[in-house]
Amino acid sequence: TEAKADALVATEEKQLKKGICTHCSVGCTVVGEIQNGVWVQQEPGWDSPISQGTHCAKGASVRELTKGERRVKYPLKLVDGEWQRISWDQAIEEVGDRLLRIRSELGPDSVFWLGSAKFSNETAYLLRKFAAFWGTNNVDHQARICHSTTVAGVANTWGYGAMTNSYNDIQNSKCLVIIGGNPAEAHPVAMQHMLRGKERNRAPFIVIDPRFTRTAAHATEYVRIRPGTDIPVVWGILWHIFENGWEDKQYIAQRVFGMDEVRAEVAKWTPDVVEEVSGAPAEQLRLVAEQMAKNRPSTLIWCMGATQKTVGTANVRAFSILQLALGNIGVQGGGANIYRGHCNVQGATDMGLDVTSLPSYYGLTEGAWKHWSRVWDVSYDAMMDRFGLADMPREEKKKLMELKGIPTTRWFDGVLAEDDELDQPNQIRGMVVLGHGGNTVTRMPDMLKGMEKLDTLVVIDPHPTTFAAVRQRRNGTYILPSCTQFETDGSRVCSNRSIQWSQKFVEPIFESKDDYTILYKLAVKLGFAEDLFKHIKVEGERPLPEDITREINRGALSTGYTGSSPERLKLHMVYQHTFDRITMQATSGPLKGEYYGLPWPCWGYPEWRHPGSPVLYDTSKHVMEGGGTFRARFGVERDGQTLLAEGSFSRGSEIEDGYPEFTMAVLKKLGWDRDLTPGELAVIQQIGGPDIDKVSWDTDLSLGIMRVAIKHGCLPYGNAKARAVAWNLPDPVPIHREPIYTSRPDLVSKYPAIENRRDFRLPHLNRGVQEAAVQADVRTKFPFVYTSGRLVEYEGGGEETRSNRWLAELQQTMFVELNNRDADELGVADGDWVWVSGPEEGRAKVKALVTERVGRGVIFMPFHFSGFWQGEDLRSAYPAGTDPHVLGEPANGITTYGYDPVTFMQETKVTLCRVERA
Amino acid sequence: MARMKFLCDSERCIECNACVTACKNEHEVPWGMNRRRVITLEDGQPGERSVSMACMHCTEPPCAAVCPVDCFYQTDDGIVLHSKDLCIGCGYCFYACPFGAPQYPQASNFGGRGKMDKCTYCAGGPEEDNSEVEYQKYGTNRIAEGKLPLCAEMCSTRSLMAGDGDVLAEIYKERVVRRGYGSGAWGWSVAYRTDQRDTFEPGRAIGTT
Amino acid sequence: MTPTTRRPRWAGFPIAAFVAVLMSVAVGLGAPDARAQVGDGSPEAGPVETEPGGLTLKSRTPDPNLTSPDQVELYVPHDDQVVGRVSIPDQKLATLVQPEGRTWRAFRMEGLFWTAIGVIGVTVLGLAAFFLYRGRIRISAGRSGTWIPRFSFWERLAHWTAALSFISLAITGLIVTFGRYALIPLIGHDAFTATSEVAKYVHNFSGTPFVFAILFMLVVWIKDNIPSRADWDWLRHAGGVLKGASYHPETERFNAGQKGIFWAVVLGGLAMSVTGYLMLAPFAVTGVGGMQIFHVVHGLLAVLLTAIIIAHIYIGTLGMEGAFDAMGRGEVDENWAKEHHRGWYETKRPPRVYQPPRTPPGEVSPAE
Amino acid sequence: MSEGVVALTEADANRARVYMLLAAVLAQPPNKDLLSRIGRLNGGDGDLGAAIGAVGRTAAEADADQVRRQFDRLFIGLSRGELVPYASYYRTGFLQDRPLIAVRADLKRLGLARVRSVPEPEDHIAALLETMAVLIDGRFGTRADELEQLRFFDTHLAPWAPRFFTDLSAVSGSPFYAAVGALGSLLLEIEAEAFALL
Ligand SMILES: Nc1nc2c(c(=O)[nH]1)N[C@H]1C(S)=C(S)[C@@H](COP(=O)(O)OP(=O)(O)OC[C@H]3O[C@@H](n4cnc5c(=O)[nH]c(N)nc54)[C@H](O)[C@@H]3O)O[C@H]1N2
Ligand SMILES: Nc1nc2c(c(=O)[nH]1)N[C@H]1C(S)=C(S)[C@@H](COP(=O)(O)OP(=O)(O)OC[C@H]3O[C@@H](n4cnc5c(=O)[nH]c(N)nc54)[C@H](O)[C@@H]3O)O[C@H]1N2
Ligand code: HEM
Ligand code: HEM
Ligand code: SF4
Ligand code: SF4
Ligand code: SF4
Ligand code: SF4
Ligand code: SF4
Ligand SMILES: [Mo]
Repeated sequence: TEAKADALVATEEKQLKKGICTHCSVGCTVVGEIQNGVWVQQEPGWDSPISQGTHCAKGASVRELTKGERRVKYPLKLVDGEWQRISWDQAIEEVGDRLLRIRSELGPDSVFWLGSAKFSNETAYLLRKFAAFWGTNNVDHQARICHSTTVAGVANTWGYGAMTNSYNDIQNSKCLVIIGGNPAEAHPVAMQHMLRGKERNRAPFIVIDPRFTRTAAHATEYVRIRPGTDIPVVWGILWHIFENGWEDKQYIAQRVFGMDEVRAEVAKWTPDVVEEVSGAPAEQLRLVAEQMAKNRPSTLIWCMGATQKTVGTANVRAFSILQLALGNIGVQGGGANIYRGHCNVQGATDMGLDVTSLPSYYGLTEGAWKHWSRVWDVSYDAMMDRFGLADMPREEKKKLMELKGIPTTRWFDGVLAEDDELDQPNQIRGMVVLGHGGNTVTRMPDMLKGMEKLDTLVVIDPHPTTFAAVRQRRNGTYILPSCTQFETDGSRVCSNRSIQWSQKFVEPIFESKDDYTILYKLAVKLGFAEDLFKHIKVEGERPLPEDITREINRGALSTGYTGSSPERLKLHMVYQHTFDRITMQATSGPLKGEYYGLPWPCWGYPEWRHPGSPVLYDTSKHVMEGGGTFRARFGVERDGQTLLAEGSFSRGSEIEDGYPEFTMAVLKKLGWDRDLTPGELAVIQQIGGPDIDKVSWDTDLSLGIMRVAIKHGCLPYGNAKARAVAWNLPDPVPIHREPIYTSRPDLVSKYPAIENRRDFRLPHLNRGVQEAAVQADVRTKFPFVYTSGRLVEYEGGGEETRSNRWLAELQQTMFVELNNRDADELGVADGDWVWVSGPEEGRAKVKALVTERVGRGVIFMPFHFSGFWQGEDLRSAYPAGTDPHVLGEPANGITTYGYDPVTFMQETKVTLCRVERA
Repeated sequence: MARMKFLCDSERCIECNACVTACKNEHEVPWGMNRRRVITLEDGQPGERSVSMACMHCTEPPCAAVCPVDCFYQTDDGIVLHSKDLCIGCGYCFYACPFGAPQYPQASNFGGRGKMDKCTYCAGGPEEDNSEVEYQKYGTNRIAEGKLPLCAEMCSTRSLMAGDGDVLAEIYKERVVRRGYGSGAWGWSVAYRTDQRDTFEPGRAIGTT
Repeated sequence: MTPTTRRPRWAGFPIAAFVAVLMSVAVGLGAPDARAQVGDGSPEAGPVETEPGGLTLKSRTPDPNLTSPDQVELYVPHDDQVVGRVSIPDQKLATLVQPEGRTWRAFRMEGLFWTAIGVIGVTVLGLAAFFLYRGRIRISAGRSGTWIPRFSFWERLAHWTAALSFISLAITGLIVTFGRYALIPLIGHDAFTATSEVAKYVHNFSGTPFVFAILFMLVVWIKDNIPSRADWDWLRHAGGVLKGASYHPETERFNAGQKGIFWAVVLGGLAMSVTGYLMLAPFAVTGVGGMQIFHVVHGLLAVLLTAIIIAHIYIGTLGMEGAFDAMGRGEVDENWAKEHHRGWYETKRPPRVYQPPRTPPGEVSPAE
Repeated sequence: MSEGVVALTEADANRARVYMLLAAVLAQPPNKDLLSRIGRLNGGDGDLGAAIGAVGRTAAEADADQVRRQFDRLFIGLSRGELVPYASYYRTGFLQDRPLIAVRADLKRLGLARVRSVPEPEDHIAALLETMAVLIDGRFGTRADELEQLRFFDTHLAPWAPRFFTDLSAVSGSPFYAAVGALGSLLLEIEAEAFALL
């Protein structure tokens, strides 16, 4: 081994590129060795403090993305059911004309823009901005079907919709509780830190899940529950905590609002009631409570088992409250470690690629629009004018501008709805999908009907997704080849809020283009490119991502994106090796003291060198060291009680108590307005006009208010209590509600679904559907509880991963997990074909995997498959050679109605079904 | 001289298949050939454990013992390699291997099952290090580059480890002591130990290999 | 702490297992899914209770007494086969540790090797000794010059097909078995690979003519090979071939020795074919364990048959005057026929007017 | 044509023409004009003549729109066509793999480069055939000698192109491309034999 022979072609120059895995929110570093524009080898990214060289199957396979032959390579158009190659120019012309026609006839809201959590912050931001210029809020992405309830739940509890700590920090935990998540398959590299934490601290490792998952296999305590009973379980744990006085009383007094109302609800959940409803053994929950209480800090980890529920937001709230009761939030080793989904679901959410908000969670209010209009350097009135139909009065336009859009979970209801069901001028008739699968929303049979009715469907994706393979459509469908993130550059945010800049490895393959370029071309055609790219340099047809990042840095004050810059982010990638592998803080080199990836909030201007915030709401650190407090978003008092923290503040704060968020008025009151520079004041005056008192830290584009607050050691967003009671939510204190299709109809009268209501421009009928199901005795005909989720090898709708032969080889058949005894009773053996039918028309023919992973009466299906439909193998419908290696029934062919009232999150995790031998 | 071994810490393995995929990626191993695979024992039950398994590069390798054309050789590091030029695809090494490591491109035996392929410990084959022929027959030769097997390098939880056996044993023992439990290094007694009754002693009578 | 272990699937007497495999193949092909009769499989059977619950997983809970690295068990013996679940379709690979390989390897490297050397060696030595002791068995009456037809063209064709293919099978098989020790030192690795590659092709393709030939022989010769009383007589007199024996026991077309060869060839040959073909389609019907058994059966029978056939060839050529003609020209000398196959000769010889008195069988053989 | 010292022989010019013909119809579907010109080809004597004749005949019988659809089906598809005409794919099972690195290295050495507007990587069959034509007739400068031609042929075409043309000649639903496939097979065979004599 002395003379080292390199594995690459010896004569050619080798380049090393560093990027980020495009599959999940862990954000593992991918190192590529490139020769002559070919990605020849993939090496471990040893220097990454997060992944430390490791990957899971998906990450270890990403080289295939640029090499696999099953990618879309040219713009294509469906002509009478046949795909035809067209030129980019023709594609943009035709797509543009069709969209403009819809726009002028039906209004901009009749086009639905579906973005992706798989592309960069810059693309997500650009698409959100793009939709605003198009004139609609009907723009969404996967976060809706993923963690929207988390964001709603935790943001309403303590301020930000994000994971509080980091994967690495779990190594400091003394007790790990995973509820409704299966990181061994969904976030495998996170398991590295979790298992290290478990081993280092001999920490209890508690898994609460209806399935004995690969994660549960590593547990010390596994609690099997009936799907959809998380609130009873958490209240059951809290019951023991309150009963034994294990709660952190001082913490609650100083930092939590309304815990007493929670106590009242929890008191109802005595161990026997909990066991009766959830099946969790009373004694075991006591043990869990004790382990959590006695091994502090304990961390609570959750994912889709909690969020994809008709009670998703309430679940999240309950979990947050449990952690607050134990004083685990804002401390190292504790936290609400919410494992985000896709590689950039955090970033895309931050970028407001969402029907409810502009970038950085400003919402859709007038103030928000004005703020972003300033950032974009366009007039607010002109923005407003883009909304609604041309002849609409101003107020109507303003109303639409401030009205939440139709979410992706229900876009097809927006197509199929009757006029009077819909709070927008017309139904959806056009849909542009960038980076989103078609088999991943519930109620697929209805989805297909919606698809059929669309006038125009444009798929912008590196892979032909299920959307493109729908047989119902024969015309009016376009596929524009977008490239993967390895063929472009930009930043993405992993679960722990670290922002990582990913380099371009190779040129976009064939005629594919990066999303920046595609959006630019489209904007030119649609006529608003000039405004859209006013401060973004466009090289040829490609807008520079760095300039987009800078615009984000300028405008996204509320989440503290201001302190990061493309230059800083790139430097972090270069100096990865200088960061500590647990604290993620650089211990040497030029970045010494900074946290890896500048986890937001990262305050001030880049020059301030704020290190980023490794743990949110951590009062033990100075704000300039990444410290924080709970955010003051909900006023200063309620019912005569203060909402501000009492006697708790971040280290070095000059105000040694709670305080509201900083506005000009607050600064003045404190006499700190004198600290503003004239330049800052001028900007504030310009923004505030006659009423500068109202200018707040997060609309002050001079960053003056932020600077002054921080100068005095204060968090610009205030120092409040976290809310155990969130009065603005449908259930201010989370209460248990039975799933819509429940296996316990006897409990429905006691724990009914939420009343019928309207939101997101549509009716919301949980109660109605549940009552009908109980009346029709659906439970007898559909005796199994259905749940769905992930396999480690596949991702999302699976179009990428099932086309990847290294991964596809590992899971070649769609299956349903069926308990041994149930299988015996049905006369089904392992590997037999069975029919799984749902109560709303869908059914699927799949192979039985007979296993103890699921308990009796519960079945589980992975949702990554498509290419079969209701028993029929559609492989022959694919043009030769284009079928993904592996096809199977989509699990969402069976899933049913049910939406979270706060976010319209879909219910993928609990419904009923029947299993029969096929 | 280091004695290269694999150690799969089954208390860490989560069946994420990174090791398997890394191997495919590194060597572009064709569909159906599994140089490495992950086996889950007591699937779905309380004692569940996953173990990643490939060629263990046995001490006194049984595969080598039975090969009728004697095409195996062991490097100074203890890595068990073979020559695809010599292999006749008889399949005997698969019968003899305690871990099911050898793989064949064909299922049939008419004209043989094709050249046997197995984990090379990322050390290529008898050809010149990292030459094109070597790459085509055996994949890359990371050992010659001074690197370690990619499967172990990419293992998500550092369950799979590759390197000098003594070092691995030390790391493993330290882990077990730290965490307080462990079920042994899978396959070690079968693959490496020479002084136990269940050790393979290939070709004892004939005295070759 | 103990992992999933199962009894070795093929523990027990290999041949029994082999038969079981054959049976299971047959059942697998013909019988409908046995489960069809179990339960009515009705999904309408009524609601199933969801069954949650909890578990404390002791195996993953730290043991406070474990404090020193010396206490860590590293080498944990796994004596039994360990089988789990794999997500890939190749279910053979679900076996984590396969201890049978050990037995098989011992068989392959030592058992078969020494059995072959032993059995074949003993046979050859025995024949040599016998030759020295007895010499060539002559036609005691000398050649008569009259030829009596014994085997038809077709019979001879079948025999020689069987003979040639068997010999090539045996030689090529032996190359694979012994070549590594016998040939590599002589011709080197590359040449031996080429040789064994050819040997393997030849072996794999010689099997088929061999099978057809023995099937043919089975059909045409079976009636002559049913054991009868005469065989007993022949055996009692050790075929009358011991030195000095002039008495030729009463025999039919085939004597007991030949019948033995016939059955050995037919039954053994068929067993060789079945195992051989199964080795040609590895894992088509069974896993590694089964394949090992096929291999063992194939190898042992190969040795046995080779030894038998060596003896057969000896008798057919060197050992007995006049025997070769039977297969060579298809005719035998009348005297040979009289001496060795009297009963058969009676049915074949030209009709005679006069029959000389028969010498009563004597227990004592007078010297010549 | 070539400014080279050695005059281009008629034989070489013809070789180059056949390479170019194949390259032209494999790079993109022939337009009406090209198709009709091909349709006028009648080949001449010998196997090669017959094969060219077959291409001409099938071209005459086809119409441009049809051929375009066939081309799309064969080489474009949805995510790929029925055939994937790249050296990397044929040799490694992946697009853009080691063979492409080698092609690029050689092109660089030869002073050739892909036109920016062409989206396909350089190991596309048409690119390699065209390069052969360029090496033979030197239309971009000095001609390459036969050893250079042989080297390019051996490293970039011989290992896989025959397999590709065999596949192409077996396609159904496109007599024209099947004939192109047959012609390609034959050309490569003849070339290989000729190079073997060097
Ligand atoms: N391999 C792979 N990894 C991925 C992805 C992928 O597609 N493939 N996707 C990424 C994305 S987008 C996301 S959002 C994450 C999701 O990651 P996870 O949420 O961890 O994955 P899931 O398998 O959807 O669901 C987790 C668990 O929820 C359990 N569950 C179901 N119902 C309930 C319930 O009522 N209560 C409780 N407590 N648990 C329940 C299921 O049994 C399952 O084990 O994974 C990311 N990582
Ligand atoms: N039954 C059931 N259904 C579920 C879930 C469940 O647990 N059960 N989970 C839900 C969850 S959490 C999620 S997040 C969704 C995921 O579902 P989807 O997001 O629909 O699935 P993906 O396959 O990840 O889709 C991502 C697409 O983006 C494309 N892409 C990748 N990179 C780029 C890029 O750079 N640019 C562009 N334009 N496109 C790109 C990929 O090719 C792929 O087609 O599924 C949801 N559906
Ligand atoms: C060169 C080698 C061989 C010679 C010289 C030879 C010779 C003979 C002769 C002379 C006979 C006739 C005996 C008689 O007339 O009764 C015979 C019979 C027979 N031979 Fe062979 N043989 C040879 C090889 C084989 C082989 C390899 C097989 C089988 C695989 C075989 C199977 C038989 C059988 C089944 C019979 C009939 C039964 C018997 O007579 O024993 N022979 N052989
Ligand atoms: C139909 C008949 C037969 C078939 C299909 C057959 C097939 C096989 C096969 C597939 C093998 C595995 C080795 C390899 O791949 O090269 C084998 C090995 C062998 N066969 Fe046969 N065979 C047949 C008959 C015979 C006969 C009649 C003999 C006679 C002597 C024989 C002797 C051997 C020997 C000695 C080995 C090698 C065993 C070892 O090396 O351990 N085979 N045979
Ligand atoms: S999918 Fe997630 S865990 Fe796996 S390699 Fe990619 S980022 Fe890491
Ligand atoms: S016996 Fe198996 S595991 Fe051991 S060296 Fe040989 S192939 Fe590898
Ligand atoms: S398959 Fe090849 S390597 Fe294995 S024993 Fe046979 S000849 Fe040797
Ligand atoms: S050592 Fe190399 S060849 Fe062996 S399994 Fe690991 S990656 Fe594959
Ligand atoms: S990569 Fe590591 S954890 Fe994953 S399956 Fe392989 S050995 Fe197990
Ligand atoms: Mo997600």
